Amino acid sequence: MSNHEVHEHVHRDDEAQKLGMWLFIFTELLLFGGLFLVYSIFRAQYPANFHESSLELSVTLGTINTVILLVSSMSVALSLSAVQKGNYKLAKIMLLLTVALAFAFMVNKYFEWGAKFHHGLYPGSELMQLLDRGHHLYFSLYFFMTGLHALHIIIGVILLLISYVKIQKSKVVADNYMHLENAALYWHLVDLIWIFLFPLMYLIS
Amino acid sequence: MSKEKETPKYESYLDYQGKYKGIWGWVFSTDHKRIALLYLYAITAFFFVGAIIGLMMRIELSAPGETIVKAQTYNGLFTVHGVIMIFMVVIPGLSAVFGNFLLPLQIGAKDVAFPKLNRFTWWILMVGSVMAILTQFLRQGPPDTGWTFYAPYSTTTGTSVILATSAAFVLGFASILTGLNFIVTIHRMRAPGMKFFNMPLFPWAIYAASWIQLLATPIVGITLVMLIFERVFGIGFFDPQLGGDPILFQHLFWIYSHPAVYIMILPAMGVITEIIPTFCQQKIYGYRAIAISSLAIAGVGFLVWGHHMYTSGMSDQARWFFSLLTFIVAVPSAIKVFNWILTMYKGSIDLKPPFLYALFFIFLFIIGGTTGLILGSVATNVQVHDTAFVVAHFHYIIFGGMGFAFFAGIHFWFPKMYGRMYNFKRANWGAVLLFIGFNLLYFPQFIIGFQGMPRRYYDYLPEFQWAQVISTFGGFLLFIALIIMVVNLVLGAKRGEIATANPWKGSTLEWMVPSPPPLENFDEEPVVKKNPYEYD
Amino acid sequence: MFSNASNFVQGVDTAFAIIVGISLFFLIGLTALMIYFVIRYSRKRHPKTEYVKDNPWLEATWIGVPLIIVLYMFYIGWEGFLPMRQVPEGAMKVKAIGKMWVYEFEYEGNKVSDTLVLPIDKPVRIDLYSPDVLHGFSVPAFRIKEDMVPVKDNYTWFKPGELGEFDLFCTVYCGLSHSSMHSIVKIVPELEFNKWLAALPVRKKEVGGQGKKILDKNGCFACHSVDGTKLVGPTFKGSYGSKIKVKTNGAVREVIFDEKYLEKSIYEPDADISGEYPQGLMKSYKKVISKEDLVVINDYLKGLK
Amino acid sequence: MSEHTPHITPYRTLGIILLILLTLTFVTIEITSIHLGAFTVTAALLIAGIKGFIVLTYFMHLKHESLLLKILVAMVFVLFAIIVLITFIDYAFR
Ligand code: HEA
Ligand code: HEA
Ligand code: HEC
Ligand code: CUA
Ligand SMILES: [Cu+2]
Repeated sequence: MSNHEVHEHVHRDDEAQKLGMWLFIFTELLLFGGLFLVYSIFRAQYPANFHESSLELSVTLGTINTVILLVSSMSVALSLSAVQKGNYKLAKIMLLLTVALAFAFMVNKYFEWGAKFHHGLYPGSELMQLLDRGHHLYFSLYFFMTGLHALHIIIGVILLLISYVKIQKSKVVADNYMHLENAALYWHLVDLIWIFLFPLMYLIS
Repeated sequence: MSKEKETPKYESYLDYQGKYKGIWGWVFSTDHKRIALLYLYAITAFFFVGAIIGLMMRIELSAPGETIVKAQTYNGLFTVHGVIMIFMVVIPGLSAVFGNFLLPLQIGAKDVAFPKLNRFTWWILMVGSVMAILTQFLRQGPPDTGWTFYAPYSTTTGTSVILATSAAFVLGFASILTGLNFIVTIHRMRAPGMKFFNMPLFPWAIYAASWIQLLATPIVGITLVMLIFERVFGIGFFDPQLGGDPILFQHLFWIYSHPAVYIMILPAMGVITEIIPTFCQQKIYGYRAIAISSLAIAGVGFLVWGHHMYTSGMSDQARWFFSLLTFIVAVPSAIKVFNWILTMYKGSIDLKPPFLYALFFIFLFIIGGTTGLILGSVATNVQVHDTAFVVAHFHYIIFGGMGFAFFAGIHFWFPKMYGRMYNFKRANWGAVLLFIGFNLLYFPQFIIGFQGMPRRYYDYLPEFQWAQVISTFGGFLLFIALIIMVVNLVLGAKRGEIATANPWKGSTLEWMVPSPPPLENFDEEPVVKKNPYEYD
Repeated sequence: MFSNASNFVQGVDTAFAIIVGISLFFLIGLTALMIYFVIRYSRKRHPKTEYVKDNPWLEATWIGVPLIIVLYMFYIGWEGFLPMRQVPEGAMKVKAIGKMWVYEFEYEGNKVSDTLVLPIDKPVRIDLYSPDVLHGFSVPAFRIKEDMVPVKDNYTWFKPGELGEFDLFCTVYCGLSHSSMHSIVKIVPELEFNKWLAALPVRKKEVGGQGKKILDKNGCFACHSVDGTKLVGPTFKGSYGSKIKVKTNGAVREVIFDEKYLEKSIYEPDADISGEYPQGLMKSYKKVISKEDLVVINDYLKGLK
Repeated sequence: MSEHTPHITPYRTLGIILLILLTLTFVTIEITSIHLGAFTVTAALLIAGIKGFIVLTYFMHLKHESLLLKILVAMVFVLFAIIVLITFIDYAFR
C-alpha cells in the first residue's frame, strides 16, 4: 500500500503485539464477566431452582470436556515451547493435537446439546416457556454461555490453523513466533473461561 | 502570515500519492493522519444528521400536541438522535479524530502501534453507522426505545430494535479497537526520553479514556447481544413476563454507559488542557494533578453507574452508596477546572478563537457538572430524574463540554491539519453566536425540568410552552452559528493563508514538524529531554 | 418559604437550594476570576509571562475543600431522601396500577378510580404495579417519583399537605402514548374523601369471566375498548365475525375476524394491519399469551355483540 | 526490540502443570458431590480460582512477563470483582 508497510517490518515490536493481545483478552474476560454477573445474580435469587436444573446436566460429559480443554491447553503451550526451541515438527503435531481436541470438545458439546434439544429443551421452545422462572433462567444462561464459549472455540481453532500454516510457510520461526504466541494466549483464554463455567454450570449443587 | 512562504519542499501527508488514487488513497490508507481526517468527515456527517433530527424535535416541541410529526415518529426521532449522537458522534468523536491525528505526533511516534487495525476500525465504524442509519428505512419502522433500550419495552416493541442494538454492538467493537490501539501506542511508542510524566496531557487523557473504552464496552456488548437473543429466542433475561429482571438490564447498561460519558469528556478535557497553556504561554498549573485526575475519573467513574437508577426500585443501601461515589467522582473534575483557571494567572493571554472556545467550554462545563451534582444527590434526583432537567444537564456537558472542546480543538489544530488558516473574525462571531444560541436552547429546560416536565414527551402541558419556544429559537440560532463556523473552516481549508509550522507558539512535539506534517511525521526520531509546556 | 404540598417538599428543596447555591458561588466566582485573568493578563497588558510554581498546599486545598463540600451535599441529599422510604405505621394503602397508557387506582374494598383522590394530612402508601412495561409514578409537586416495575413491588408514600389538584406524570418511557399517560392527584378534606370513596363503585364482578381477566391482565384495554369507543386500537365490540379491511404487506384486502385472524393479530400484529392504523403500535404477545388463553379470548370476543 | 530474552517453558513443567490442573479438577468434583451446604460454592470457586491462576501464570506465562502486565491483569480481575460486589449491594438488600 504505502511505504508504511515496509517500515512495519523494520520496526517489529513483539511486546506491542503481545500487549495488544492481552488487552483484547481483557475485553473477552469482561464480555464473559457480564454473563457471570448475570449468572451470580439470578443464582442468588433462585438457588434451589438452579440446583435442580444443574442436575439435568451430565457431570461426566462436562468432566470429559474439562479434561479435553486442559490437555489441549497444554498442547498449545508445548507447541509454543517447541517453536521457540526450533522443533517445528513437534510444534505442528502439537497444534494438530490441539485442534483435534477442540474438535472432540465440539462433538461432545453437540451430543450434550442434542440430548437437550431432543427433550424439547432449547431456547424459545414450548417446554422452556413452561418452566418456572429459576429453571428457565438457568437453561437460558446455560445455552447462552456455553454457546458463546463454543463460538470462541471456533475462533480459537481458526487462529491455531492460521498459525499452523504460518509454521508451514516458515513465517512463524524460532525468533519470530508472535502469531503462535497470541493464538496460544487466546486458546488459554478459552480454557480459562471454561474453568469457571464448568463448576458453575455442572457442579455447584 | 508570511506570503513569501513557498509550497513546502517535502511531501505532506495530504499530497502523498500512494498506490491508490483519489478517495481510495484515503480509504485504504494506514496513515494515522489520513484516518483521523476520515473520522472527522464521517463524524461531521453523522453530527449533521443527528443535529437535523434534534432540530426536528425542537420544532415538534415548540407547541403542545402534534406540530410536524406523529407521536410514533417523534419516539423514533429521539431514539435515533440519541443513538447517533452517543454511539456515532461523541464516543468515537474526540479520541478517534484528535487522538488519531495527534497522539503519535505528540509522543514522537511515526504512527499508532497497529496502523492496519486502525484502518480496519474506521471501516467497522462505517459498517455500524450504516446499520444504525438503515434502521430508519426498515419495514418495522425506526426503533422507539430511547437510546437506553430499557427492557422490557425494548424486548417487546415491534420496531427494528434488533438492528439498532446490533449497530451499537458493532460500533462498540470499533471503540474497543481504538482504545486498544492507543493504549499499546502509548506504552510502546513514546519517543526516547519521554517518560509517562513528561508526556503532554492530551495523551494522558486519551490513555485514561482508552482504558474505559477497553474495559467497559464489552459489558454493554454482551448486554445488547442478550437483548437480541431475548427477542429472537424468547430467552428471558430481562423481560419479567419471561422470568427476567428489567432492573438487571439497567445495571448492565449503565455499567458501561456511565463510564462511557467519561470516554466522551476525558479527551475533551485533554484538548482544553493543551489549549489553555498555549494561549497563555504559561506552564500548565499542577501537571501531575491533572494527569492523575484523568486516571482517577476513569477509575472511580466505573463505580457510580447506579446514579441513573435511583428511582428504579434499587435497594436503599445501593442508593446511598452510588450517591456517595458519584460525589467523589466530581472532585477530580473540579481539580482540573481549578488548575485550568490558575494557569491563566500571570500568563500572557492571547484571545484567539481556540482560546475563546476553551473559555466557553469551562463556563458550560461548570454548569453541566454542577447540575450533575444536583442529579447525583438522591433527594433532588427524585425531583428531576427523567425530566427535561436531565436533558439540559447532558446537553450542557456533552454539547457544551465535549462539543465546544471539539470546536476548540478543530480551530486549534486546523493549521496543523490543513496547513492553512481560517478567518479569525468569522470564527469569533461563530463562537459567540454559538454560545448564545446554546444557552437559549438548553437553559430553559432546567427550569421546566425542575417544574416536572418529563423527558421523551411528545406532548406536554401548555404551561411549559414558553420555555419550549425559547429553546426552539435557540436551536435555530445555534444552527446558524454552526453554519458560519463550518463555512469558515471549509473556506479556510480551501484558500486560507498558508500557516506556519507553529502559529500559536505551542511547545508540544506536533508543533515541531511542518504544517501539514510530512508523511512519516518525523524525519528523525525526536529525543525528548524537557517537559512539555515550557515556553520561552 | 417552601410549598407544603407534601411532607417531602422541605427536604428536597432545602437540598436543592443548598446545592444550587454552592454551584452558583463556584460558577460566578470562577467565571469572574477567568474574565479578570483574561483582561488583566492579556498580551497587550502583560506581554511577558511570569512563571508560576506549583504550590502543593494550594493543590491540596482544592482537593480537600471540594471533597468536604461534596460530602456535605451527599449528606443533605440523603437526609432529604431518607424519609421517603420510611412509611409510617398505619398509613392508608392505595394500589396504583400503571399500564399502557393509563393509571388506575385501587382502593380498599376493590374500588377502582382513574384519578387519585386522597384526604389531606393523612399519610398514604402507594403500592406500584405494572402489568406490561416500566412506567413512572411522578408527582412533581409532591417531590415523589418511583418506577413501576413489572413483577417487582415498588412503593412510595407521602402525606399531602395542601388541597387542590396536582399533575401525575409517567416519567419512564413506555411507548407510543407515554406523553399522554397523565392523571390527577386530587387532595380533598377528609369528609369529602369519605363521601367520594363511599360513592365509588366497586369494580364490577368480572362479567366477561376468564377472557376479560386475561385481556385486563395484559393491558389490552388500554388500546381496545369493548363499548365501541375508539382508543389507540380498534374496538372489540361487534368486530368478531365481521368483515374488516386489513393491509398485508401494503396491499389492502378483506378478512373475516375469526379464530385464525385473532391469533395472527395477537401473535403477529404487524402482519395484517387493520384499517388505517399505523403499524408497530401493538406489540406481539406471542411469548405472553398461550394457545389455551387464545381460545378463552376467542370465546369472550365472540360474546361481545 | 524485545527487552528480555524470551523465556522458554520446558516441556516437563507444562506436563506437571497439566497434572496439577487435572488433580484439581477431580478434587472439585469430589468436593461438590459431598454435601457441604454454602461451603460448596466457596470451595468450588476457590479451586477454580487456583486453576485460573495456574493457567495464567504458567500456560500464559505471566510469570515471566513484565510487572506492568501482571498489574494490568490483576487490575482487570479486581475491577470485575468490585463491579460484582457493588451490584450485589443492590440485590442483597432488596
Ligand atoms: C460527557 C458526558 C457526561 C459527563 C462528563 C457527566 C458528568 C456527570 N454527571 Fe451526567 N449524564 C450524562 C452525561 C455526562 N455526565 C448523560 C448523557 C446523562 C443522561 C443519560 C440518559 O438517561 O439518557 C447523564 C445523567 C446523569 C445522572 C442521572 C440523571 C437521571 O436520569 O436521574 C446523574 C446523576 O447523578 C449524573 C451526574 C453526573 C455527575 C455528578 C457528573 C460529574 O462527573 C460532573 C463533575 C463536574 C463538576 C462538578 C464541575 C466542575 C467543578 C467545579 C466547577 C468546582 C465546583 C464543584 C464542587 C465544589 C464539587 N448525570
Ligand atoms: C452529542 C450529543 C448530543 C448533541 C450534540 C445533541 C444536540 C441536540 N439535541 Fe439532543 N440528545 C442527546 C445527545 C445530543 N443532542 C441524547 C443522548 C438524547 C437522549 C435521547 C433519549 O432520550 O434517548 C438527546 C435528547 C434530546 C432531546 C430530548 C428529547 C425528549 O426527551 O423528548 C431534545 C429536545 O429538544 C434534543 C435536542 C437537541 C438539539 C436541538 C440539538 C442541537 O444542539 C443540534 C444543533 C446543531 C445543529 C443544528 C448543527 C448543524 C450541524 C452542522 C451545520 C454541521 C457542522 C458540524 C461540524 C463542523 C462538526 N436532544
Ligand atoms: C399499544 C396499544 C395496543 C395494545 C396494548 C394492544 N393492542 Fe391490539 N391493536 C392495536 C392496534 C393499533 C391495532 C390495529 C393495527 C393492527 O392490526 O396491528 C390492534 C389490533 C388488534 C386486533 C385486530 C383487531 C381488528 O379489528 O383488526 C386484535 C384481535 C388485537 N389487537 C388484540 C389485542 C389483544 C388481545 C391485546 C392484549 C393482549 C392487545 N390487542 C393489546 C393496539 C394495541
Ligand atoms: Cu407509562 Cu411512560
Ligand atoms: Cu452517569
